[in-house]
Amino acid sequence: MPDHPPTLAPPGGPADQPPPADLSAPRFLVSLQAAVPDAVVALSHFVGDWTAIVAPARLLDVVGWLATAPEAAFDWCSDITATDWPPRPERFDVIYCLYSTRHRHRIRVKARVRDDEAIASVTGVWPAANWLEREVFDMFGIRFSGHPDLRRILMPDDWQGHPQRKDYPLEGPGELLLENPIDWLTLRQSRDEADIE
Amino acid sequence: MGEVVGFYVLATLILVFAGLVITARNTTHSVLFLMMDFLSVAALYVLLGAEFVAVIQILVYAGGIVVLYLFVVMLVNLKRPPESYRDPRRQGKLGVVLAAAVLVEMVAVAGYSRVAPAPVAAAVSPVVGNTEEVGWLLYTQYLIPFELASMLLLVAMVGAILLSKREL
Amino acid sequence: METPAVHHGAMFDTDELVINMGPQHPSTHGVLRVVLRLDGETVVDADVVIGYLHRGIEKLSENRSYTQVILLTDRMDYVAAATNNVGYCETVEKLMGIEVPRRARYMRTLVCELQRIASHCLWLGTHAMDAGAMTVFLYAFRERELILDLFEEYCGARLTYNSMRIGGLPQEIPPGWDRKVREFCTIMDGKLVEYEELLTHNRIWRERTKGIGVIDGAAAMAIGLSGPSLRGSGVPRDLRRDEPYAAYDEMDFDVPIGLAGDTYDRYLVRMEEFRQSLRIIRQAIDGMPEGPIVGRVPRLIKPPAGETYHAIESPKGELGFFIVSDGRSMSPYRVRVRPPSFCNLQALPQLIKGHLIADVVVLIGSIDIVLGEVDR
Amino acid sequence: MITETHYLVLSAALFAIGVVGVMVRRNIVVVFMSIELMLNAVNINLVAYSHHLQHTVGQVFAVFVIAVAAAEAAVGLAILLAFYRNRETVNIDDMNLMKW
Amino acid sequence: MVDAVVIPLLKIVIVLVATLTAVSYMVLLERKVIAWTQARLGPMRVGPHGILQPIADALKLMIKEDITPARADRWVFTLAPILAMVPALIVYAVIPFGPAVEVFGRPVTLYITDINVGLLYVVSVTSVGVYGIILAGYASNSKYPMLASLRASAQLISYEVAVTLTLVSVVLVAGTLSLVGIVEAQREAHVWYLFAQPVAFALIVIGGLAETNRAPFDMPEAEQELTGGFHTEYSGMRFALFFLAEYANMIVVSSVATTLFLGGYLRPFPNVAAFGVLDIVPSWMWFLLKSFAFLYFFIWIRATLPRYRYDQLMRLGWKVLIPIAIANLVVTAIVRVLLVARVGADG
Repeated sequence: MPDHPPTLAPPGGPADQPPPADLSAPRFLVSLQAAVPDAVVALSHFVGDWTAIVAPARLLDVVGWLATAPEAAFDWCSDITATDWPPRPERFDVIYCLYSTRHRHRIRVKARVRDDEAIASVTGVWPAANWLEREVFDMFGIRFSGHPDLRRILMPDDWQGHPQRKDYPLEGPGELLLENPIDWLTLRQSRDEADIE
Repeated sequence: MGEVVGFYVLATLILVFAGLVITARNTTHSVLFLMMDFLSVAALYVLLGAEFVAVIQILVYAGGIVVLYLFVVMLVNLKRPPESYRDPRRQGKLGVVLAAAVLVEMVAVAGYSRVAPAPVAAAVSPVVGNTEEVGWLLYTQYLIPFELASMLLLVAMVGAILLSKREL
Repeated sequence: METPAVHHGAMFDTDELVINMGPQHPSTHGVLRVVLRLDGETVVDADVVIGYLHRGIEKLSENRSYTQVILLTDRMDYVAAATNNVGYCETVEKLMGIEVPRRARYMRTLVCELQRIASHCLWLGTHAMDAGAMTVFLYAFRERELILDLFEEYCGARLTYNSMRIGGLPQEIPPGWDRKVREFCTIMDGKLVEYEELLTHNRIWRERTKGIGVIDGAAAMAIGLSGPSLRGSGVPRDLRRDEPYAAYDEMDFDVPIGLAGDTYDRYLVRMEEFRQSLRIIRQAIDGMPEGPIVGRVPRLIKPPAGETYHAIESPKGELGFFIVSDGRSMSPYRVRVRPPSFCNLQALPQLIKGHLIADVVVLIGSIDIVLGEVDR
Repeated sequence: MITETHYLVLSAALFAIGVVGVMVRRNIVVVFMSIELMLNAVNINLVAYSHHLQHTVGQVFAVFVIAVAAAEAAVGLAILLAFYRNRETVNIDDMNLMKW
Repeated sequence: MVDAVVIPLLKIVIVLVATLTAVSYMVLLERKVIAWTQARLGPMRVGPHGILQPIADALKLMIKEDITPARADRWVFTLAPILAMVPALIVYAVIPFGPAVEVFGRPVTLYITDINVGLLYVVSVTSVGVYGIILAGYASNSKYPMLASLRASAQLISYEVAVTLTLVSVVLVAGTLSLVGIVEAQREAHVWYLFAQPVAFALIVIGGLAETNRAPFDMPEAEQELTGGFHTEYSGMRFALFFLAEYANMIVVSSVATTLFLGGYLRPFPNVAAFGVLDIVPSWMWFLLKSFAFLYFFIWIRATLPRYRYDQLMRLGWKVLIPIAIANLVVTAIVRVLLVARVGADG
């Protein structure tokens, strides 16, 4: 990345700003902490969005409660995605964006997982999570245990690597590179020279 | 003259296509040859002045029955060669012998019947023309066989539908 | 026909046929591939294969400056590119806390609704074309052309507009443009009647769409449908009303919903959305306030560290952007797009099961996907 | 000059080909087709005599034969389909269930 | 010799050439009419207003590579387009384009032949046309063509029943199977059979659309569902044959419908002397005009309507058209018997 000087270490994790002291969490978050104790590691609030950071082992309990409890009623799974923070031991943030059509409120649930760790699939709670989790698997290589059909979705089935990881080479591994690295280097060099001209 | 040429050409076509029907390896090709054969037979009927039967031959045989065969051949979509298994007790050669015997016998009969029966007086029909006559006979003298044939077709239709249904 | 025959007890089924619809197929709206398992002509099972148009837009965004990403968003839902621009810019503005002036918000509303009509025109045309009504296709494209002309005058491009900037608009609205938009609305009113004459009460069209791909509200929510496809099942969810953005809180419009949740109701919902969009456009053009078009934007667009998710109602459904900033780089740390087409497409296997192969293309049309957005 | 004998010989030959097909081929579809050939041979006979005797009744019977052939094909092929569904074969030598 | 050989041969050549030209211009006509319906211009590049487009199309198709798929059944693959084309052409043998006229002092009939089973001939020959489609699907060894050809053959066979039953009621009214006879019967009856048999006409129009695989019944080649339909794997000249066969069939259907229902080559009000001025338009021109109107209707329908679904099409054929056709036939027969009885009583 040309924008920041090479001496700067990669960011070690998201800035999960804690909620300001004068702001109280919505009622359902308080109830959540009471109903599923010890699951919510931290709460975060930034530009109006609430995020609940949960322990990956308790994820299903949390989302199960969020989906069914009348005061939360998160009946619609907006999005599931992930972020890669390579220096951190729990490398990935898996993020669930939830929406309630009854109360028209949103929450983000975030779980931190290690590279070698699988996280429970939420397809049982929202079938919509099926493809979204497949995409996360495809792009980040995060495995979802209990997923009915965990295959690659956007990349070809025989693709090597997971493109959205931060350590994935920007130009892709390239077929040429795999076959003959020298050719690849010359090709790249000539391309760079053409750019300079 | 025209009749002679027509007959020999058509007879050759009929026999060649018939031979191909029973010898073709591919069943679909057999069906195709069968259709060609029926078309040639239809042409032969025209030669014999039986336009109505000729047209019916095309309509029913070529346009209906053979299409049905084609459908079945495509449906059964054979996974293994259909004739891979051969019953050890099968007497194939005997069949050819039998057919030859039939041929000889029938040709002999045909040869002896050179002394053809005298043309019987045609039934007095009030209509002229081949088609009209056939129609007249069908609806007067042969009304009951005609109705029986229609019953037969109805029964066959019901039976065919019943048999080809997946669950009875 | 290499499918192994399936045994059902003693009875023997005729062969099941696996056919591959796409990626080169006239009715898969791009490069969608659907693997259908057929019994006769009835779809027994379907697997949707996507990714043929994957360009890694999310990955590319991590190496562009915040402003450059706007162009990338054009390439997602390319039939409603401006809507993507709006969604992205609003997310960045939310992240940076930028206040957008009212004139720009009105313009954004206007642009979004024009895009909705353009997108629905394309949907209507292709949907009808899939059902064999080819004239509607060209009629709808004729009207879409008018919208493209409007956009060309506004931002110089006809397909990939790059029509928004973080904090507001790239340039002033050209003089006389509002009159042209009004003229367009008048034309469109008449053309909508024409479309409906060709389809809405057409017996064949009704037979082709009624009772096809029925999905009830609860199932539609569970599978993650959004936008008109969800509203067709009777769920009154419209982000323009539920979580107003741009200037929608100042607009007066109705959210049409269907009752049966079949293709015909989804069709009716979208047809009504044409009218509601025209209504919003008229309000926006009439009430267009004077004032600046760009808010107070710092010279360097470098949001504070943090992350946010912001969703808008694109013509296809909920278009969400999730942007993570590390607070020290000029480019986003992560941009995630929640593509409505992707999530709607997920419902396809569920919708087409048990229907005939002819319904498959109708249903693909009915959920209104754009492969550029599905694959990104 | 083509006499009715020519037609009779042609018909006999066609019939014989049909007989060979029935006796030799083991694919039941081909066997059915051979039967159709034989029926056609009969029809040629009927029409030839009708022509020779200048009496239309031969053609009437040809029409009946065609009707019967249609019925036979329909039912025969339906049985064949049902059989194929159960046994997955159209080989006549496999059709020996009623032998015991 | 001239009467027996030369004139028929000449007629055959003229009809064939005219048909093939008509077919290729039919394609242009369709493209133009649909374009105008859709606010387009249609082909404009080749010649003024695209008038030479068919020639360019023909050239293109002829010099295109003719591909046979690798595992196709070669012979059948080649035979299929021929089997589709030939029936469509030989039907023209019995279509009366006009009555007997004097050409260079020699009486010439404006039809190749008039056989007394003319209508049956038409029905039986067109019924053979289905082979082209089935075999194309089978021989391509490809799934979409296979599905399409099964659809097509089922559709053709189903609608053939309805159409044939409908034709019988026309024959009942006319009392003859000869196409010339049917036209002349309309002259004697002082009425086009369109008005004597309106139900039958409607059935023929619908059945004709289905028999020629035209929209809204164009399932066999519904490109949106089955890519190209049964001719997906065809290219070059063999594809052109299918293409021509479809349009030739359209012309056949409109010619037959014109002959049966629109008075064929008769001018309007053939027996009213007051309209004698209409005779300046030759009889064959009337025939062409009426056929053209019918073809225009076909194209118009195609530009307007969505496509039926396969099962809806079959339901329409079997549960609506065939019962109506039978009812129409029975009513026609009863009326006719009653009329004959009354005439008999009068006489």
